[in-house]
Amino acid sequence: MTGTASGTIPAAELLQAYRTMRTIRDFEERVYKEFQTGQMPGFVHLYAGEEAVATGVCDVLTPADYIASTHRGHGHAIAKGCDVVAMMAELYGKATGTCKGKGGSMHIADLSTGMLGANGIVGGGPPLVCGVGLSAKVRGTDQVGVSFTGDGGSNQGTFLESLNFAAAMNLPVVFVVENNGYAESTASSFHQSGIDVAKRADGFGLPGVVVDGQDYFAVREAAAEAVGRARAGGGPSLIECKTIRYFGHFIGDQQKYRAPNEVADAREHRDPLKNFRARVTRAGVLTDEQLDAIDTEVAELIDRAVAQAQAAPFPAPESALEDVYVSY
Amino acid sequence: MTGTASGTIPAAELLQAYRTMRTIRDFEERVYKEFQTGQMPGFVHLYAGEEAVATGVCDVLTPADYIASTHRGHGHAIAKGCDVVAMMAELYGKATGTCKGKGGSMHIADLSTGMLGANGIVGGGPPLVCGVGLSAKVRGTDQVGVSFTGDGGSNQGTFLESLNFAAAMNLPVVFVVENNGYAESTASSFHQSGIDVAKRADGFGLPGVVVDGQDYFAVREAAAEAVGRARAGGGPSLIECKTIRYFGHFIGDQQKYRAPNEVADAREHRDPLKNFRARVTRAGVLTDEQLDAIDTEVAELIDRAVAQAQAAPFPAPESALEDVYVSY
Amino acid sequence: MMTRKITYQKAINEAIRQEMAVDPTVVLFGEDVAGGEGSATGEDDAWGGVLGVTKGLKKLYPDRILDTPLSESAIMGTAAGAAASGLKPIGELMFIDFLGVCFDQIFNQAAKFRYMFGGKAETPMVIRTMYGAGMNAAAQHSQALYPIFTHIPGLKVVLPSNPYDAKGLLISAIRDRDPVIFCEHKMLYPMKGEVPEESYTVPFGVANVLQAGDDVTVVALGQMVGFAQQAISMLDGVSVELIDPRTTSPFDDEAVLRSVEKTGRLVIVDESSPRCGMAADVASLVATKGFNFLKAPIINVTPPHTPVPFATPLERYYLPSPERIADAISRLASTKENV
Amino acid sequence: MMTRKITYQKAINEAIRQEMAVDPTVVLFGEDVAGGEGSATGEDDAWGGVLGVTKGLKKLYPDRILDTPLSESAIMGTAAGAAASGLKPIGELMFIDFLGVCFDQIFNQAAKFRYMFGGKAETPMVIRTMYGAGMNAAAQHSQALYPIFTHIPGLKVVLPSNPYDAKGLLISAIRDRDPVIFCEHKMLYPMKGEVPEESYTVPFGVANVLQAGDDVTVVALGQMVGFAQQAISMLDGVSVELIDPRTTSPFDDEAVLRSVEKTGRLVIVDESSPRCGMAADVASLVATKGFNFLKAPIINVTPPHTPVPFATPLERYYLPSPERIADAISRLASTKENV
Ligand SMILES: Cc1ncc(C[n+]2csc(CCOP(=O)(O)OP(=O)(O)O)c2C)c(N)n1
Ligand SMILES: Cc1ncc(C[n+]2csc(CCOP(=O)(O)OP(=O)(O)O)c2C)c(N)n1
Ligand SMILES: [Mg+2]
Ligand SMILES: [Mg+2]
Repeated sequence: MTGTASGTIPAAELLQAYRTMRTIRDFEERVYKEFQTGQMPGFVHLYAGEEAVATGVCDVLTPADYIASTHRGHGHAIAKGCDVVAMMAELYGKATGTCKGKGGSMHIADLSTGMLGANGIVGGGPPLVCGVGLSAKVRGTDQVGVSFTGDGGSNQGTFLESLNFAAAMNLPVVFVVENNGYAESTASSFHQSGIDVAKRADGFGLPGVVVDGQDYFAVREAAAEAVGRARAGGGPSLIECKTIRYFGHFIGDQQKYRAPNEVADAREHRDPLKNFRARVTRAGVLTDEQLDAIDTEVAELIDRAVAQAQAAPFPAPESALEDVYVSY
Repeated sequence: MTGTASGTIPAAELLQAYRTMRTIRDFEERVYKEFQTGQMPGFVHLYAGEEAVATGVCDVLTPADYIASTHRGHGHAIAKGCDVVAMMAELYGKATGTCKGKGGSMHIADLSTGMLGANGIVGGGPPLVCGVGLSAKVRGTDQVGVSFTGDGGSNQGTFLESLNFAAAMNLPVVFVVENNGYAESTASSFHQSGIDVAKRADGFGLPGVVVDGQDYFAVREAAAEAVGRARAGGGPSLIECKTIRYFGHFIGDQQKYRAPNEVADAREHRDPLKNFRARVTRAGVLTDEQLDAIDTEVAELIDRAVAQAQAAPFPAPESALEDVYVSY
Repeated sequence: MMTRKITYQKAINEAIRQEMAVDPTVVLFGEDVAGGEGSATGEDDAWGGVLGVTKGLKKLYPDRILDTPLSESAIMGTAAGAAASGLKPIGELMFIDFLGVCFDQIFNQAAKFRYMFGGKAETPMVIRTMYGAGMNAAAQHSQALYPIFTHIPGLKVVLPSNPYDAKGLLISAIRDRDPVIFCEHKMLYPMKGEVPEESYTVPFGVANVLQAGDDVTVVALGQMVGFAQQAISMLDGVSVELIDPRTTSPFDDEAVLRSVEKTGRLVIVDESSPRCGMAADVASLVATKGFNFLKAPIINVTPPHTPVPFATPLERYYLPSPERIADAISRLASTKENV
Repeated sequence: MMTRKITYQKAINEAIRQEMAVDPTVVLFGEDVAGGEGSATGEDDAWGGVLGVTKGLKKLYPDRILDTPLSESAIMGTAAGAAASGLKPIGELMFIDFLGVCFDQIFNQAAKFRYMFGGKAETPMVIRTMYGAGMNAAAQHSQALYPIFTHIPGLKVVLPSNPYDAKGLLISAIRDRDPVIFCEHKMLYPMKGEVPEESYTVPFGVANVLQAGDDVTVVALGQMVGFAQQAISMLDGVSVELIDPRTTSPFDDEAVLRSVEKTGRLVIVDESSPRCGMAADVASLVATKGFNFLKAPIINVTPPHTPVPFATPLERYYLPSPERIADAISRLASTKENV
């Protein structure tokens, strides 16, 4: 295996990483397709193209660690270990869904896997992982909290003040910025004057780095360092991952603000799965056959998820009244 | 006159600057004293010690420019030209007060002088001056908006996102940070990891500088540059002024979090009025007699303000119902 | 001769366009209100707002229709500061659900300037915002939070229920000299109705009596006006007076009291949460000032005290349905005179 | 044998101290809750909160009483995130008026986790916050914004009116498994009352009937409970039943309805703004579910629809006074039976 820390990653972990990225990709491509049938309601934001970020980060976390996600949360949920079948059912609003049909795409959460929730509020997650960090500190565990935020979200006051807060309180937290160049239709060249988000870290006294978000190995290496520092009591870090989304902001977006070839070019030259496959096969760590086998398994999984989701019952209407409080 | 831009400031302006600083100082010292009598209600935050900041900044503004102030707003109000007699009456809650007794210390405002208000909400002002900047831009004037924020306030999301917002929108705005080392009882060595607030500017693409907030000339020079840039369409800037407050956070604060000699030392060695006097007399631009005359005039003014405030009537109780809407 | 029919969405767009044409101090800004800002290769005005409501305005007024960074406190503060310094800004809060990241600038700043400053400030700003359920947008994108704004002295709150009102109320809002929260129900955007081409205003604080009746007064707001109309059409032999207050602050107390004086019976249909919500507010008005008119208990038809759920059957159950409204009206109509 | 009298402020301090002693997952944080953090030369625990309520706790629990930067969204989010991951945090929102810079973390995050996540989350957090008028703290430091929290499904809202309740309700709040907004009236801090030394709880949703009576029911909250007591002491020959709901969410509907069934007359005294406020909420409850008990119009005694003014005569005029409450009660008591 050439260069970087990838050489030190066991083959089994690499296979798992590929499986995660492939699962995210297929999940999203399929959701895109199924959405067109009109059976899948609500606003849906797809993560395709950004797989290496969620996967590279979550692969250095333990199940006891927590992540706080965004409106574009499917990839994070899958990478953190949420059940894909239940997730698909949730998107269909079914009783078997991750949230029993109460949450939908923007609220998929599973505390048992450390997934603190997708979030309909941009900038909602960073303050929450400060709480995870404080909790770990006070309880004396070595758990870490990771928040994901987009380039757009990194302009939200809640994100910015959390950077300072975590630094001042020396919390075991990592702020991952997924800079895909757009907040909805607005380009980051405008909305943050084209300046690296990582640079903001300096002003608060936490380390900030920029990595290629299309490169699983680069992301994982940066995440390993940041998470390791957090676990060791070294406080928070920021990692900015330059990435690209393959679909519109949400399903239905006409994307007129993008150059016609922008996504096609990226799919060709900056695809995280292609990059990964090339790297691991060229290095002789994994074979195309192994990876193809995963492709087949994942395709079956997604088929099954869709079939089960479609077959599942809707929640009983009166269940709308449940789950507001533990007791009231 | 030695060094800096001070040499280029006409003597009349220097006299006026001294008058402003002296007025702020005497106003605050007197409020402190009068408050003890129990006639002056509410929470009062005194600006004494920080006079050079408000004065240095406001001296490069025109009456058409706007400032947004803080909970510690008396100094800004005086420097921007609010009537001291009416301000004193406001602190007493009298009908003749700047706000007819409705606002009190934390809400002194006078739009006719460009004073957009003291503010009980820390971080309340920075978003507001973005509006002033947009207004000037759209109406095609060369007005500038200046917000004042403390070190504590510079950790508030509203402040931080305004930096980015103003930069992205290229607004004629100046963010002045008054770093007096404390947010209430909490030291900036902790709450912002002891890092210069000016450093935060880099991450948003606006120029940020640190100046000695006890030095009128340094503040004025930095403000002139920033305001000039804003007027010329060059966008926002940040100026961090290192300063010190002479009193507690509010009147009544026991200040146990401070070293016993901290304020005494500053009064001795870092006093903005003393510094100013030494500078201008040594340079032969103004004489002690001239400055003493101002001292006397200001003392009389403050006496008069207190006497008039005490003699003034309270607002009629039912006037509580007025001034909610223009029409309803 | 009023024949042109356009959608609620177009009516809003037209109101903004017409006011921008006559008043150069009107400026609109928010996230993606035009869209495409900063994109080197794509189209400008690529979105016109997340649901296309402001589409086309950027081309007409490129310097007064402005995309912003994703920073709601800065957007709302910009509206407040601009209003206090010479503009008539329209700031967009994309979804009303986002008020939690910027509420201070609205309720402690804009709303209180005039009062705190002793009557010396004017803050003529409009906040356009989208609210309401029915689109499976789930708990953080479906709320009807206008009671929170209505609660705040210093704010005016507007809830158009049809295209005609949307245009006329928005023009009133833009011309108004106080801060106005203009709440657009996202399910109403496609609703068509007659809307005059010329500019006109609908005043605040004047309820719309959609139909007169003698047995039961129904007060309904926003999307619930149409639901109430459906409910009424299901009923036989009940004479219903249907009132749409159009603005919750100011509120047309008189119209409701006058109607209850006639009918003695009141159903309030509202989409906001029940506790300290708008239905409670209207019920309280009548229980304190119109009690002697009442012949039977007031009935509030509202969602339950739960967040808005995602799945269709849950969201349907959550929202007051025409059936549930009809049931309330007919139950009330059949009550004997009380005491 | 309950003789020890301590202040409301001390009762709160004691509740926190006792819960921290028995539960190592209880942690309290906020701006200056200890004070002096980062100061090289001064005292630690220099403040104990802006009015000294948490004074002394830092020395006992130095790792669990934490000063924070001035960042309310981060503080509230930290409470929510910590509660979801194993702590029982108490986050301080110094003044309730500051909710506008952090409300999202409370109402869209903490309050909705359980529901949005399909019942799989618990968020056992407390937000301690100071509210209310009477201290000339003016428009941005005197509000009684609990109706906004009461409006939100998923939150519980507590308003102790005396030292005994303050301690017992706060212990309940800390042990509760849902997010609780604990609202402390700043004018009540010096109030003294009998408070057992040992730990005890006062349950949520159970009103306190301070005195039984037959003619008029008075529902009063927070500071208004004492004002109502003063009002009652001014009256002759009126038998008043005084009810303090203690929590607005959950609310003890039954206690109020039972009382109105007996008296037929209701005065509600509340310090929050009138529109969509707490008085309206209670009036609506009775107008919808207790209408047949009522013999006369409900009277709401609240501040006017204005911000809180600064000057003493204005603030006095703004707040419901004992005189105004007494007047409402006696007016209501003298009404003839209706119809
Ligand atoms: C507080 C808030 N403001 C606005 C929105 C609407 N919105 C949803 S996603 C989005 C853009 C987010 O951009 P970015 O953070 O870059 O994430 P991306 O969608 O690119 O993954 C906006 C404006 C929201 N959900 N929450
Ligand atoms: C949003 C908000 N949070 C907290 C407070 C309470 N408070 C008032 S002043 C202050 C400290 C401000 O410190 P800094 O910004 O440094 O200004 P200074 O008082 O030193 O001038 C705090 C916490 C407030 N008024 N508003
Ligand atoms: Mg993005
Ligand atoms: Mg300070």
